[in-house]
Amino acid sequence: MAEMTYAEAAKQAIVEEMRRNRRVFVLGQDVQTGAYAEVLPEFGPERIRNTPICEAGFYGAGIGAALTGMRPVIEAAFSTFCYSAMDQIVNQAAKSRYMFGGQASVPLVIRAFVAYTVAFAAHHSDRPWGLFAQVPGLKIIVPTTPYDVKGLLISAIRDGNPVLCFDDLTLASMRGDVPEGEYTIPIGLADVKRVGSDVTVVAVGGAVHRALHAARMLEGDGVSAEVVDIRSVAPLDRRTILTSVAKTGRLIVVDPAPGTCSVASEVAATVAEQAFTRLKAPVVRLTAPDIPVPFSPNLERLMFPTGEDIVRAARELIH
Amino acid sequence: MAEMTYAEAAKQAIVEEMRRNRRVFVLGQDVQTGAYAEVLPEFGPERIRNTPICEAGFYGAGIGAALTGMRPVIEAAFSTFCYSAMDQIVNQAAKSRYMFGGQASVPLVIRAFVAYTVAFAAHHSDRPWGLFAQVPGLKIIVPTTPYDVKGLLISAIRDGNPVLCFDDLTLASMRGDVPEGEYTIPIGLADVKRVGSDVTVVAVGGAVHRALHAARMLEGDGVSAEVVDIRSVAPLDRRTILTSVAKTGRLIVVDPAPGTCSVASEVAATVAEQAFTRLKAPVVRLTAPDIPVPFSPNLERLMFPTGEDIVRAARELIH
Amino acid sequence: MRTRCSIPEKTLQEMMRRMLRIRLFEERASDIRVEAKLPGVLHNCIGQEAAIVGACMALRADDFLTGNHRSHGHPIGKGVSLAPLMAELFGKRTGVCRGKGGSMHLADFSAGSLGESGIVGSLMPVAVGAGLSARLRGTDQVCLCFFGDGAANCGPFHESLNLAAIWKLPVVFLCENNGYAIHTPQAQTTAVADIAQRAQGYGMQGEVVDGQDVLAVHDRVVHAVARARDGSGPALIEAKTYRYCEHSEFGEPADPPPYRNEQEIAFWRARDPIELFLGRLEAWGALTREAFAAMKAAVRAEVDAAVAFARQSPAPEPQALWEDVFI
Amino acid sequence: MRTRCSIPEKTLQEMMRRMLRIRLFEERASDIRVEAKLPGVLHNCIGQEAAIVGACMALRADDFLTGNHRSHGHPIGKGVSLAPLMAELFGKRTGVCRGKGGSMHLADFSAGSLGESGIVGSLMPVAVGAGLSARLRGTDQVCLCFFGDGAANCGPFHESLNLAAIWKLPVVFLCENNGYAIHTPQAQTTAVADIAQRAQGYGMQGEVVDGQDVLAVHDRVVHAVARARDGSGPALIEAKTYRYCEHSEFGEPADPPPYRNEQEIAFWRARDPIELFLGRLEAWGALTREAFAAMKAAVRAEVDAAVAFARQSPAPEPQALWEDVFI
Ligand SMILES: Cc1ncc(C[n+]2csc(CCOP(=O)(O)OP(=O)(O)O)c2C)c(N)n1
Ligand SMILES: Cc1ncc(C[n+]2csc(CCOP(=O)(O)OP(=O)(O)O)c2C)c(N)n1
Ligand SMILES: [Mg+2]
Ligand SMILES: [Mg+2]
Repeated sequence: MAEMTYAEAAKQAIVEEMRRNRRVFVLGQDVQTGAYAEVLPEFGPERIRNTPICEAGFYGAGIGAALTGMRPVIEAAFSTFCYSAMDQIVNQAAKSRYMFGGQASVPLVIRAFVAYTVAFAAHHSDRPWGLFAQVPGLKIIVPTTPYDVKGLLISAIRDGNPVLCFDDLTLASMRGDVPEGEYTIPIGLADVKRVGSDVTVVAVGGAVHRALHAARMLEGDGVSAEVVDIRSVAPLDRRTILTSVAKTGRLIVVDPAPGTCSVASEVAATVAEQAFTRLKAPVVRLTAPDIPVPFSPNLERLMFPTGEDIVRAARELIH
Repeated sequence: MAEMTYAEAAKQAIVEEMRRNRRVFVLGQDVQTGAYAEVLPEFGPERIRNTPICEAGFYGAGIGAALTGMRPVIEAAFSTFCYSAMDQIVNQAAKSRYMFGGQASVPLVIRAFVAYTVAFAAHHSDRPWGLFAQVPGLKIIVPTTPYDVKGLLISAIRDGNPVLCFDDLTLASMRGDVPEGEYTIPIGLADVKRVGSDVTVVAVGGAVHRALHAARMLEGDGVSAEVVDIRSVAPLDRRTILTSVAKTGRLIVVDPAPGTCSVASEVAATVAEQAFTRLKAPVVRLTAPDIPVPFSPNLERLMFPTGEDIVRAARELIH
Repeated sequence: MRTRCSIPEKTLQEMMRRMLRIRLFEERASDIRVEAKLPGVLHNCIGQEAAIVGACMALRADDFLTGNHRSHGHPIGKGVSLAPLMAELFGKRTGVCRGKGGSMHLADFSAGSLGESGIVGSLMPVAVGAGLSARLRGTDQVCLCFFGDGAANCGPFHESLNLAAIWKLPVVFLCENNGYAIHTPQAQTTAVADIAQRAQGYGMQGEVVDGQDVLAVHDRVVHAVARARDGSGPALIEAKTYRYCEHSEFGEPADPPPYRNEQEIAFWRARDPIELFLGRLEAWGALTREAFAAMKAAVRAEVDAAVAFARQSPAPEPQALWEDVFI
Repeated sequence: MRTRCSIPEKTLQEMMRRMLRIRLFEERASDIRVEAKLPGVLHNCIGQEAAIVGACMALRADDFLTGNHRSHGHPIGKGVSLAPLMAELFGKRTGVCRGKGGSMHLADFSAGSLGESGIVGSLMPVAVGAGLSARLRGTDQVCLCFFGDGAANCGPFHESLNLAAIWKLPVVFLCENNGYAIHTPQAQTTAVADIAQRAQGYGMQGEVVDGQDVLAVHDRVVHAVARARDGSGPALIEAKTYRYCEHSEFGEPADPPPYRNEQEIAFWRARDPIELFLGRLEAWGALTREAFAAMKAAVRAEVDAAVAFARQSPAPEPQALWEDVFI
């Protein structure tokens, strides 16, 4: 075990996989001077590959490499840059295996920052995990701790399918214990980050930590909150969520993305469909409003659900 | 009143608006030889403007024109081509007004075909209304009758905001009565296409007609189904949906898009949140599975919810 | 009389055979489309066979190629068998993509055919990736990237050529310039007369070649492939050609808009790539009219067999819907 | 002594004043960023003022311009007032975008400044649309489209230049080539030495100009704007320039990676656009050192006032969060 930040753990996963498998390589803008500068001498510029600014081009190059035996890791930087390669992600990465009847697959990882609460304004602040969840053929992970990101990224790199990994930047400098060497966390499993019995709080990304904070506050009121970290948006682990709600009878879903057609909507709908008879109260979604992210911190901080919002919602649910 | 097809009614809306307002013009591939061939002599090639194959380029040109006083109608052809302009749609069209503090707006209409059940396979068969609903700043309409498409498209062209109009091609040759001349249907209102009292069927796009078909079949069983046509995905008319469910106590949502984070999920979540106490039974979503669309009709026809599926679900709900 | 070019007679005959395989495969598909209820849409490349075969036959078996929407010819040009392609057009379980892809998504990975795409331009970056992969895996494979004149105006064209150039990748970009994107003539959408001119913007070799002359195409692509293989980087070759058919076939046959005229079609039909080549081979004594007729009959038999295979093949089982989303 | 060029002295002085306004505005923003807790990130263009001002001053008041992420200078170059820009950097209600946009999204539609963009290349098609709009509305407005060397490799560059060329739109594409995209030198990402070479691929005028020489830039852009205005179509002008600062400023100042060296920076600083121009104006007697000092003091006072205005301005009210999503 070593203590390190989320960002360090993520990099460790990739660097270790590069050492284990020569087919793994990194593509992205300024990767040679950025996060991978210190391993550039080890892997060289062929495998730590700087790209021009041409998202469709270099994502597509990643897809072509993946279709022919390589395992690229695309460093997308901000999630909003992914839209410039949307056709490649949706039409090529996600669909190729199916369209070609399983002849080939696209073992590709795309890592994208999800930045918010840092006044980067509308062009750098999207949280599009829900948007991409409408695209069959993609796996989507949103790790929330240093431990999780390393284990999930190793799984992602070894996965035979395209995996989008959203790195919630509110967690980048969060520290935690991370095992040395290799371990994997299966994609498709949610994680009960805190056990409780009165209310289930399902959360994604940075909101998991708001939920844990809320759970600690609720403890003082004698309310026992279970916190489920979605962790994998696609495939979504409905079973863990339903099991939790079956126990608590109450659901709050917390998602910093815009509410309409969000991951929060999906969780709420799943529970309303499959655990309806267990519900003691209406489900509650706490999300960002359906508006672009404003620059001014005075406005931006009103957008995202807080620990206090969760506490308030839990108190209301319980009576 | 004149009887005409959905496709004719849509074109009539645009052509009439072009006559009324010189700022309205059409941009798209092969528009001069395609749908607008017969009005080309009237409007000329400047306003019926053929474009190269460069979606980011010509959508962006539409946005720039809209920001400076024009009202472009972009003929996107298949919805899957929109991804090539995703950055323009999400980062420029949807966000500009907000980012620039209301200094300017983007009165732009994008019309995209939603084709399925015609063996066009994965690259031409997406139904991405739910995907775009994750993008604040866009309005999204999905008309379902000749009457609706004309009234909604006129509203869309006069709207100050970017509007995505998805034309469900399963309806293109459907006929219906359409008033001559000008009328508008407000964007943001759902439409109760059939009044009923036992179960609410909320549907989008072509599924509305599956729902109406199911409602007629259910009538034979003595089950009275209310059919709500979502019609406007964004803004979503939650009030009409909630009012209906408050009356019937039962909800089936039908959406031909993949289920996860779909419009169906949003409707189900809204009801589970805001009409929970009125619900007599679990909500039911009938959607396509989370898979790309296969070519073979033998497979493709298994994907989309049918009238029979709706009847079965309604019977189970009511038993 | 000996062949007037350095290419062995066998190879010349194989070129002819592949051109015939493309043409007869498509003619048949087109003929039976309505009657056999072929699902979906067809985009035929009849008229463009020389550009395709001339280029494909410059490849080694382990080389890659990518296509576009008009791509029945590309895998056939690479030499794959017809039956699984035809079965794919029928949407059958025995199709090369198990009936999941159809006409716009033929692919035969066993032959290095990495697929077609219904999205114009979208496989150009993928071709760059195949070239990159060859380099990173330490092979000397080359990727041949087919695209149309219409694709030359889209962003991925630019990004792909630049990437291949700066990384000196083994990619040969082959533009089948048939003069039109659907009904829109090239001049209306493209700011240069020759797509090949754009190569300069990437410090790349660019050249125009007569796309009806299979040997001319072959010669230039052989040269470009050799350079690509030895590490000298990519090239852009523009083959001027023509499609005889309409852009696509779907539903009931309908009259096309008057976007091109009879003279133009007649002009190009007079330069039919198969006839031109046959004339040459005859003159060289490399293929007699009789041998040609026999070859054609054999190909026709192969196409018949492919159609029979396709017809007899079972439709995919319902559970196939769920297969191959994820590995 | 008379001015050695045909431009009136007043205009020359205004050029200098605008260059100073850009530089002092950014120096101040940079200086106070940490202390005044400016939110978000700054991308300064100090060193590039000649390219910006030389180009902007070729425009008429009703012409349009589009910028990119490094765009404080663009609206200032167009002549807008500083206080609403500075208030925007502070995220205040009085900001030009009411605090919603910030440094990467300055825009002043009243001056034809259609905005900046945090997405590289994404305003290039929008600039094409502004040119198209001028044509369709029957005005003779021109749109000046700023972009960086890094943007020249992205798809929207290609699509925009082709569209503007085929439609002969009044758009002038102005590449501020500062040699780098973040830390990556142009040669590593771009298959040609001069971005301007790519103009040929669009049948367009392309030229390289010394971006440190405000008059050289001005001269070429005046020419291009005049041609664009009279219907002769677009142009691509590449101004070779340099940014003194790091790519961006965010959070605590940190050492940059060693991607460029002191000699290079010194070389370019020796060609400081303001110093070069001052030397010329002095020689021509168009601006004395004293008048320059007075001008600088006046601009500094304007910047002071802008900062004071920004500091005193109120933050946006919470309900502003909900405003201006839809009209
Ligand atoms: C991104 C995208 N935009 C538009 C289309 C619709 N479309 C299909 S084929 C085609 C024309 C392609 O022309 P070209 O590249 O010259 O190929 P050709 O059909 O002539 O072989 C168009 C516009 C598409 N498939 N993808
Ligand atoms: C589509 C996209 N990809 C990547 C980025 C990240 N990024 C921001 S600025 C920049 C470099 C831009 O270089 P250039 O165009 O030369 O402008 P400069 O910063 O040198 O002024 C990059 C890669 C982005 N903003 N948008
Ligand atoms: Mg063509
Ligand atoms: Mg630069």
